[in-house]
Amino acid sequence: MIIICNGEEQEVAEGCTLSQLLDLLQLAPDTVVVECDKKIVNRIDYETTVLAEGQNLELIRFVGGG
Amino acid sequence: MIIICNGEEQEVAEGCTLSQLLDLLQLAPDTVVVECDKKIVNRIDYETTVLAEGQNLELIRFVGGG
Amino acid sequence: MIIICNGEEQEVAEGCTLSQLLDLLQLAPDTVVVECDKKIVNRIDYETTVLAEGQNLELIRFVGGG
Amino acid sequence: MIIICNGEEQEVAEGCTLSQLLDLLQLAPDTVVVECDKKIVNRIDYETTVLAEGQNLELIRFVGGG
Amino acid sequence: MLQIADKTFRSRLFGGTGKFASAQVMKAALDASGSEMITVALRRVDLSNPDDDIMANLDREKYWFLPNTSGARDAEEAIRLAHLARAVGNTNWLKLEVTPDPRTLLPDPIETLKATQLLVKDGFIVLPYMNADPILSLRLQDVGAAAVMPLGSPIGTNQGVLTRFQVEIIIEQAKVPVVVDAGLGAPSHAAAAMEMGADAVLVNTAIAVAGDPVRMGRAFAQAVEAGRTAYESGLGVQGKKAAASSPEVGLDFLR
Amino acid sequence: MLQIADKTFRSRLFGGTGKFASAQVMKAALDASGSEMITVALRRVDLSNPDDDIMANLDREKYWFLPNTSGARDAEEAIRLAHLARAVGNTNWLKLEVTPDPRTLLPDPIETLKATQLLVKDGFIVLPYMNADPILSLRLQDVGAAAVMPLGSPIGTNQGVLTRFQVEIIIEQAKVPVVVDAGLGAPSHAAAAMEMGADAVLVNTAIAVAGDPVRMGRAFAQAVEAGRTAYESGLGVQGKKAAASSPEVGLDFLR
Amino acid sequence: MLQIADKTFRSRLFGGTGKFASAQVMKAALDASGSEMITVALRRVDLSNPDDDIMANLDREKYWFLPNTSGARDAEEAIRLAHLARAVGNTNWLKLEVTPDPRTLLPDPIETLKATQLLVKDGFIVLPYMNADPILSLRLQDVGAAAVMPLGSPIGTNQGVLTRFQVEIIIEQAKVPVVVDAGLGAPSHAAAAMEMGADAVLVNTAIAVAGDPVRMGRAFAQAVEAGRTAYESGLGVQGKKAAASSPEVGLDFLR
Amino acid sequence: MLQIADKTFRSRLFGGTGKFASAQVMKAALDASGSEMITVALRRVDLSNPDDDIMANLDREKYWFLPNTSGARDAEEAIRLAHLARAVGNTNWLKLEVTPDPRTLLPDPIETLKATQLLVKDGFIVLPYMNADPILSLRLQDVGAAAVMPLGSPIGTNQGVLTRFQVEIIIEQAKVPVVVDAGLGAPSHAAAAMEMGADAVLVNTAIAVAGDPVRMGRAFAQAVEAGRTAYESGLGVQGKKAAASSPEVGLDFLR
Repeated sequence: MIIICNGEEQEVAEGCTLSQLLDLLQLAPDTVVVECDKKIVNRIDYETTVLAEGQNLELIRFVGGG
Repeated sequence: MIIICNGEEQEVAEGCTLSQLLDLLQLAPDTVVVECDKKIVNRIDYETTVLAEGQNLELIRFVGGG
Repeated sequence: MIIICNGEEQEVAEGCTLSQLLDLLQLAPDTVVVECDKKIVNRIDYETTVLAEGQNLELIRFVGGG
Repeated sequence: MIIICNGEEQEVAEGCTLSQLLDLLQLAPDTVVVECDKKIVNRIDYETTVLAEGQNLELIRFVGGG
Repeated sequence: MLQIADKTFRSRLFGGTGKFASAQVMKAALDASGSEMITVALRRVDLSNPDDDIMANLDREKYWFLPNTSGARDAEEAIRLAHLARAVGNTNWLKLEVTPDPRTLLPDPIETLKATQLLVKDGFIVLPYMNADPILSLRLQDVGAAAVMPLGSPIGTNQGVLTRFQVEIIIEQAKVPVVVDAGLGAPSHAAAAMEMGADAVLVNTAIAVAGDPVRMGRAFAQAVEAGRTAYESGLGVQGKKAAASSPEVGLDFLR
Repeated sequence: MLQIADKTFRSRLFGGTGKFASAQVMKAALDASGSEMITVALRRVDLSNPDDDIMANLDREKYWFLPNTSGARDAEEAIRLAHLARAVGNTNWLKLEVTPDPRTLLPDPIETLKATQLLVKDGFIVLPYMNADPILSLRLQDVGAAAVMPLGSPIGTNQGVLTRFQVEIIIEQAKVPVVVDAGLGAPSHAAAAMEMGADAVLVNTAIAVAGDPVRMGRAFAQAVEAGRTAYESGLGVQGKKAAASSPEVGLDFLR
Repeated sequence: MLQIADKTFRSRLFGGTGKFASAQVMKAALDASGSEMITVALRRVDLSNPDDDIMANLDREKYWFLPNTSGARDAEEAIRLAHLARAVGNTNWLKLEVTPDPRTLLPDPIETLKATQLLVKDGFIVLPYMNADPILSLRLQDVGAAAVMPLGSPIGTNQGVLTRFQVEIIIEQAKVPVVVDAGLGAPSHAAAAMEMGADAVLVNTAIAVAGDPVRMGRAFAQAVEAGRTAYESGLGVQGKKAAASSPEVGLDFLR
Repeated sequence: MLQIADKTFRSRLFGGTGKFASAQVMKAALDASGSEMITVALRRVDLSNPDDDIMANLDREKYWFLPNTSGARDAEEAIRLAHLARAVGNTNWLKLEVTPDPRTLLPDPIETLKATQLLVKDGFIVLPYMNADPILSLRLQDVGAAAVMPLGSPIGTNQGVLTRFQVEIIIEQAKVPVVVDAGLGAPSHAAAAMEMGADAVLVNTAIAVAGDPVRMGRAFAQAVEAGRTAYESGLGVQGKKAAASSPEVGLDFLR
């Protein structure tokens, strides 16, 4: 199925969880924060959060800034 | 009777009107604005405004300023 | 014969005077000063100053400056 | 006899040498320079320099400065 | 010509009326300054001195009055003064001043924006005195300020335009006239503000406390004209490298 | 009125004649500037263009010519130019410029003093262009300079009076007129110099290269008058502490 | 030692992490700067480059992270970024930046005060970036800002403390630490801010874009210490009159 | 390393020894400053106080003495002092000061050049104190000055480098070391001079009269190192336009 990830379409398997997505994207969970349809998801819920068709995810992290 | 005029007690006759007070104080009506108990009195009402015991009047005018 | 005028060779007739040179160059005498071999020539002597082969003349005038 | 030392009269014995004067004034020879009548005296000559009546001595040294 | 709201002004020097030694000196100095708009403050009538009335001394045909809200420490006090000003002066023009701290007399950005918004809705022509804050300036013009009045330096300090870089940005972005106010202590300060592109300047202390206020009023008038003319005429660029003003050619004979 | 040597001048703005786009523009700009003394340089006649003559364009009844020695790199070259100037211009007035380094066009203190001394002995009225050096200024006046001309910033840079503290000392100590020269790029710079107490300023580049030299000439004229008037009228002191321009009493009703 | 909220810092130089050529250079420069508090921004993960992670490069035992809300144009956007920062960084510290205008990157006083108030209530330790506005500074500290961060000049301009008189007032009145931020382009600028009595400075661009960022980081560290030490040691007063540093007596023999 | 004549110095801060409250404070402050070259003056011995001897307090292995000619009003007096200095100090190094006017203590360009020329011929290593005059600087180096010492502002005024544009030109053109002397009143001033590319600075009053001269000595040492390091590391350019220090991409989610 298709979800929107940082503004781009992303193909993921049915029943894919958030932690599986992060694995897929090779992202260490503790270095990012995830907004799912504008709501921040707690890290402890990554395992149990099952993604749904058309959901809008934002994966945010710290970058260099002043 | 006694009214408060610019913070000081002022003796005026019973039934004294606002315009009579201004005469008494030698103030040209069109150079001042009068607040009576915090409400601005329109100039046209000076004649008909009868002062009452203990009323708090503020007589304000333009002064030099930057 | 040849003289040097402001750094450039100038052909003039034998016996040519300074005032004749200025006429030739279309220069009003009272707007220039003439150095002949590094010496300033007085205006009153322009008529009587006869140029000689190879003389080095500088014709100087005022220009815009700050 | 009397000499002038830094502008003030100083009583010294006949035949007094410069090094004796410095001893008298409790000055270490290597910390001062001596001008005798406007001429600088070399340190090696302090022993042999005999002072004369009315000589004008300047004893100069380093002080704090910017 | 300078236009603010629906009025036009030939003079780009606004005058203050405070701190003058006498009404006579004030009148003569304002006259010499050529000011067409002058600020006045609101205070209690001095009942022991009922004839002390500035309006008796100034021809309102000649001078457009701009009442200020000096002394107001928040929006509420400023709005109260605004209504008193409108009642006594029959004018809806207002120099909005909200200065909570008497130590610095610097304006409060929050209360100034709030009061501007409410007074504009209430039909006032509002010229807010403000810190030289470019973003605040954009917001004030968005809520309907008729002009913005950024400060050059604190009131009465005569230090000139210490806020140069901010004022330059304010002018560059402004859609309403920019009037540099406060701290202009010498004609050169006023000229510098005008050369930056300010639409006008307001001067009070520097004229009022001068040794000769009348001549000083005239000096500021000339400086403001000079600065404006220079701005319109196109100033030369500043550089670090020297450039001769006399020709570099025609000198061979010297060497 | 400004007096230099035996001449008096109503205008305290001296004009330069270099860098103008045309003789017409120059004439109009000098006219607008009200200058009574103008500088000119000496160069070889352009034989291919014999009619190009500045004296034909300027009325010497109206403008007092101050020939300069621009281009001179040492006292000897300057003295040679001085004599040429006297011969062509029938004047013994001279703006002495000795600038050995074409990169900076800054004056040489040693050669300038030397040339001043010799030229004064030779009957010239010498106005030396100098670095803003207070001690040199004292020495130049001691050897007979008719005025001193300290620089504000390098020629043609339009940076204004970067030498403020030195010029203030020069003015305080001077027994001859002080004319601030070079680098004045805007009317506010000229006004600031006059407010410091300078007796006059010399402006060339800023007027000549302006978008509209004629209006800029007028702007400088006004600014110089403004600055001088302010100086004579007594400027208020600068402070750091704010001081209200509106009364602090009569506000009890607000609180 | 500097204390902000409940944390103390030995170093009074805060470092930025933007604009470095590489993570290696950044690490070395921050190390040389001795900074204990560093700012970071929040952005979308670059999915094409998942390993590009600043947290992998910086030891959080060594550096206290101060996430900023750069990019936020109003209070709402800033608050959203604040919550993201708290979630990703497990910290409630925040450098609040609300800059509606990308042309100037100057802060919005209204939205900054609003966001500070709400975020403080929500348990954040808020250090707001602000225009050098003394009244706004008082209001921010009143609503619970842990420190105030007035700007010296616009972000990235390297112009130093152009807001001197305002920052001096802010420092004089502040009950919370004052951190001068933005525009400090040279160690001398940072030293000057500290000599004025600032509690700390934040430097990013000047170190990151230096020819040698590592040595520049060290230079700023020294300058900040120098400026602080000077402030604590009591600077001599400035005057206009010269005063000899060598004795004036003992020279009679020369005359 | 800094090289002057045949000597090299690790420290680019030269110390003055005047105005200290006591010899003990002076020693400790010089120690903290890390200075390797220090100036001393020449005066009559105080016969009522024969033990008051600065040389007894300072280790000449540790500090290179630079005797000055303070008090000299012309070349002749300076040369006399130079010979006395050589005799008492067994050194041919000299800080040449010729200051005819006790009101300003500013140097005389003419006498300074004359004395430099004669003393160099006589075998002295001459470091002349000079006004910030770029042409004079070229001439002094031409006659053999080992370094040039332009002033930042008048002696003892703590006003910093008011002569910035001149000092920048002097540094750009110098073939000998440039030591900024006089008026440096704060570490930020010294850092600024070093950032401009000065080879060293001389500080006396600002350290000697500080509330805590020892800590102030240390502060100047750090500031001088910071400024030099910054100069060598390549400072970022100053601009007027803001430039973000955080990335401008990756924010789409906010809008």
